[in-house]
Amino acid sequence: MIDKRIPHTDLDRLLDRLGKRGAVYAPAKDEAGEAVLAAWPQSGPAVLEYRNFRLSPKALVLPQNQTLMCFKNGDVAEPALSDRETFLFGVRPCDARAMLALDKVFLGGDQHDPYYARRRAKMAVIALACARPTSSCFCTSVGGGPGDAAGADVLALTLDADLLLGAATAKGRELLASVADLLTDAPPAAVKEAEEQIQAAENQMAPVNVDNIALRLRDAYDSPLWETASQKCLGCGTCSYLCPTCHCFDITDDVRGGTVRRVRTWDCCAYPLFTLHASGHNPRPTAKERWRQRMMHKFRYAAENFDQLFCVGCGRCIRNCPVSMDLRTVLKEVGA
Amino acid sequence: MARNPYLPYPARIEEVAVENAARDIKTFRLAFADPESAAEFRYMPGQFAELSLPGLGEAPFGIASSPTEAGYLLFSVKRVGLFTGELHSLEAPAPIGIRGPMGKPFPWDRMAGKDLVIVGGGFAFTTLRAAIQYILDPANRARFGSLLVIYGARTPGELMYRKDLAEWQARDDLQVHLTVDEPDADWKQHKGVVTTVLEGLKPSSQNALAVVCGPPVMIRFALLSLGKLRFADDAIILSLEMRMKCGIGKCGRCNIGHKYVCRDGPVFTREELKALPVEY
Amino acid sequence: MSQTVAVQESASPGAWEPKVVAFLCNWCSYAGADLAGVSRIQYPPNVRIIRVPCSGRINPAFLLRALQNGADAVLVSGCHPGDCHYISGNLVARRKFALLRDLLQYAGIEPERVQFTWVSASEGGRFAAIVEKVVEQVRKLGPNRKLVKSP
Amino acid sequence: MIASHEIETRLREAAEGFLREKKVDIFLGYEKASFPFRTSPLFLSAAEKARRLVWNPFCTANLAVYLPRLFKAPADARAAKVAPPPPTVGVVVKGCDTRSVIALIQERQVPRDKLVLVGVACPGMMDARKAERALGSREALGAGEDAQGNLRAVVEDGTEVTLRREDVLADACLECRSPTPSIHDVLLGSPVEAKETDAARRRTAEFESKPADVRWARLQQALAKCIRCNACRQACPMCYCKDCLLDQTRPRWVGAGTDISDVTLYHLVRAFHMAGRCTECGACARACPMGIDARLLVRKLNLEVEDLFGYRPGAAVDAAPLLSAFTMDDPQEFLTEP
Repeated sequence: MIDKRIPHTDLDRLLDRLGKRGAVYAPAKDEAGEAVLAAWPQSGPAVLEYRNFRLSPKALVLPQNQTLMCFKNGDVAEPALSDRETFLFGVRPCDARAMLALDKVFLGGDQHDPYYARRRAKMAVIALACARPTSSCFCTSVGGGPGDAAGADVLALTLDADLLLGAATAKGRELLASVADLLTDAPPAAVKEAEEQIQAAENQMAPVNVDNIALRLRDAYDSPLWETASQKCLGCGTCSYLCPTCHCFDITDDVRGGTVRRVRTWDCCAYPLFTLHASGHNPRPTAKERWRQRMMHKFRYAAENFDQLFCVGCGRCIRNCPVSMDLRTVLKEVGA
Repeated sequence: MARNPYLPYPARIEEVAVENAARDIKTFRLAFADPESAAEFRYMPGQFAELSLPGLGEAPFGIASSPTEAGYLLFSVKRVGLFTGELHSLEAPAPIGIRGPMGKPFPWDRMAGKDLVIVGGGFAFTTLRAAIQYILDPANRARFGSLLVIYGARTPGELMYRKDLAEWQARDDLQVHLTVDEPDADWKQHKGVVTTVLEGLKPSSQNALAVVCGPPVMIRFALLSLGKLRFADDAIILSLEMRMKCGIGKCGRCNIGHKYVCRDGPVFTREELKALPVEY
Repeated sequence: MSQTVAVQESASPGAWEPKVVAFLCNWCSYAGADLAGVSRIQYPPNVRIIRVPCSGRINPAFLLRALQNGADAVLVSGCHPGDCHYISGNLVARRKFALLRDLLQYAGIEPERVQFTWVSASEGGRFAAIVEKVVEQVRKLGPNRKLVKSP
Repeated sequence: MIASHEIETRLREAAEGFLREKKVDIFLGYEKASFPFRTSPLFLSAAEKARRLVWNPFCTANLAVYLPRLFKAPADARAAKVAPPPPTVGVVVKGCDTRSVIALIQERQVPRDKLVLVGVACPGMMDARKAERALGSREALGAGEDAQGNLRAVVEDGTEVTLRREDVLADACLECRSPTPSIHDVLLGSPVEAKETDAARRRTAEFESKPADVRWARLQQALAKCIRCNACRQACPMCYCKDCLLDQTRPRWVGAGTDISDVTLYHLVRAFHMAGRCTECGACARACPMGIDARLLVRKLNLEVEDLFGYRPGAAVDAAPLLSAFTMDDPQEFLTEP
């Protein structure tokens, strides 16, 4: 519920205040002029005009390299898990929503993932609503929206020279209370205008039909579609590594001098080695099976296991595929 | 606080035995380094564990011992890659890590009171050995009906657990049929594939369950034979292999459809598998 | 096996000594190093020798891995042109080495850290002189900090 | 200069003819993508679908990358028995793509007699990323080119923006010295003059003029962005190895993660494996989702290859690949002497 207001000019003070409590990440421009989520404070004020970051913020909960344990002289040492709070400001609603998907994997089931759990528990997300979705955005089709607060603790949106804020969780209420002196009540007219702005953004987005997608995919398991759809796939990991919900990982041992680190690194279902048995057998031997797996995992298996699609419609995979593959085409064609 | 599921229990190798004539399968008897770890590691036959060697990583293996064999764990490992190659070079009392137990065991509740047919081939006999030892334990034997074991290998030298097999064949509370594709001069038992023996013995499917582990070809033909013998799909129990890393359903590579072999398997009934894509 | 293999881990603790990993071909350069040893020719004990079948066997990844694992320099030596036990292994390798050296230099790795030479089985003295030169150059450069994987 | 749409028409006719007359089993070209500055590779096997083919200044992909897998040898004798005969493949090639095809023929990865090369004299392709960056926060909804070859884009609010050709041409095209396919079965468009440009040399010299430590620092800064997605490798037609050294685990030459040392090793090894083989198409750099100039190191190697050995990758079908040949008087001034 959006009910608070802070002028843009005071945003830095808010971020500085959070910086006293822990690590803060906020939007900045990199040397190429592209928006990135970077550690605060930065050389200038936080950037508020951007579409989305090229990299999703998942690395902050699931780092691309994470030491699980160290072996030295016969002893095992677990790395100390940080107690430091982390505040993410400016994450887009799609990426905030993706955290909920990751939660299902790493916090659900019989076994919690302690490394993920700690980072997640210490994290507060201030999502920034989108006023200008891109042509590859389709969050509204997969359950989200440009003003969706799912996965966020606070939802913010920019309106003229102000930032409007509202808490979405207890953690978010606590966060806003801690900076209450910087905030004023948002006038109802501004809130209304904000809601209209979100509505306008929603209307801009071209819908993608994911009705019954799990069922449609189940029936299309043996469809020739997979062969043709995957033909041009190069087998790189761009789509997975940029995806905010892709979470598959590898565990390898890294030997440096007398120390062995057992390291978790991102992995990707497009790689042939992902499922290769030591015997040489590979249950997913070609791009066809691997690409099908990617689609099935996101739109069918995740729905079956977690009752949630593992796609938030951020469009990164579409925008960054070196051969311009577009999963929306497959979603449209499957079972059509 | 819950134990970190990525952290192996410390253990050491107590004994290494060569299992086959080709000398590429060894059985490792492992003991936990401390009683607390041993007490925490509670498992049932059919489950597996990740063995861990610092610097080489981890690899999953079915547990070849039964919990009734107290004080140690057995793992039979074929030398195929980097990890297993290094493991094969180790001797007692080398330290090793054990992470687990993982996955679902054989459906022991359902197996109670049933006649059991166990069909195994080659190297994939490890968890079947665990199951047989478990059933034969004096405290358990009365809970199960008849026990028929059919175990085949390419040559007599490739049959694993020779001592156990001899002991079982000397008992009268189970039937053990051994068969090889290529007998040597001393071989006096069956010749041919396990399915021939199975179809020859014609075990009844009434109130019976079949447990099948082996190479893919054997499984395919064993399923055909069991079908002929009218074993229903939910009366046939299989165990799958898959490349694994985390072992706890997170890392995302061992799935068949929406099931993770590490967490929802490795034991599946044929009925369960029929509902899944054939991607294994 | 030549005496050079027995390298002392630096004299006084904390004092840095160059570590040079030398990849020597089995037929010429390794024998040359051996001859240096049996002839009791003095040369710096900073070199660790890895014997390879032929300089043509050298994969650039060997050298990069050595640097990554903390070698201060790598030295590759094969038979003189025309002397290769496999006729032309060293000649094929020569092109690779020329390019690899240029690549690493371009990337900003000092050229003294990646060196190539030919040493025949009879050139014990030449081997010792080359090791002396390489170690001297690396000593001047100081420890390798590029590409080394931090612990 | 012949306009793109004329070439497009002739390309469709050619592809349709080849497919209808069964002169090719598969035709590789480009189709429309979801974004105006891009195209997507198209695998055609039906003549009636030839109208999906497009030709415009965004046909950047090097389609030679798909050839080795189409002609991949069966894994073993058993597979060979049941393997279908190799297909005949028609493929659209620009100057750089042709060099890749030649290099693949040199390395016996693809058979010339199974290829129908539809060459297009290439005026240079636009780099989608450069164009997107030039538009800043505005997104293009449509694109085309004007008579001078400048890029015209329609952005969200309906206004038209002109981007100067020189500003959006792909880096590899700015450095290209042989834009017209040197071998082909059909040539579309009038041959484009081979420009003896020294753009690559100037870029390399600029980097080289810096002290070693600065070069290293700049390399590390560029590679710090790398996410190890392998896109640079996968997009490269010359990276066809069945087991890439960078993936090997016995032993593992390069660590799996994004430790800067491992990332550097990855890029050094990848660059070195391109020595004498890189045909300068720029696919690696364009594929990089992080905007790393993946050609930084390879560009230098190619100049060395030319200066030391007088060799240009992908120039001649019958030339021996550079690193599988030698001469007695190859340069060896770099050797250490006592």
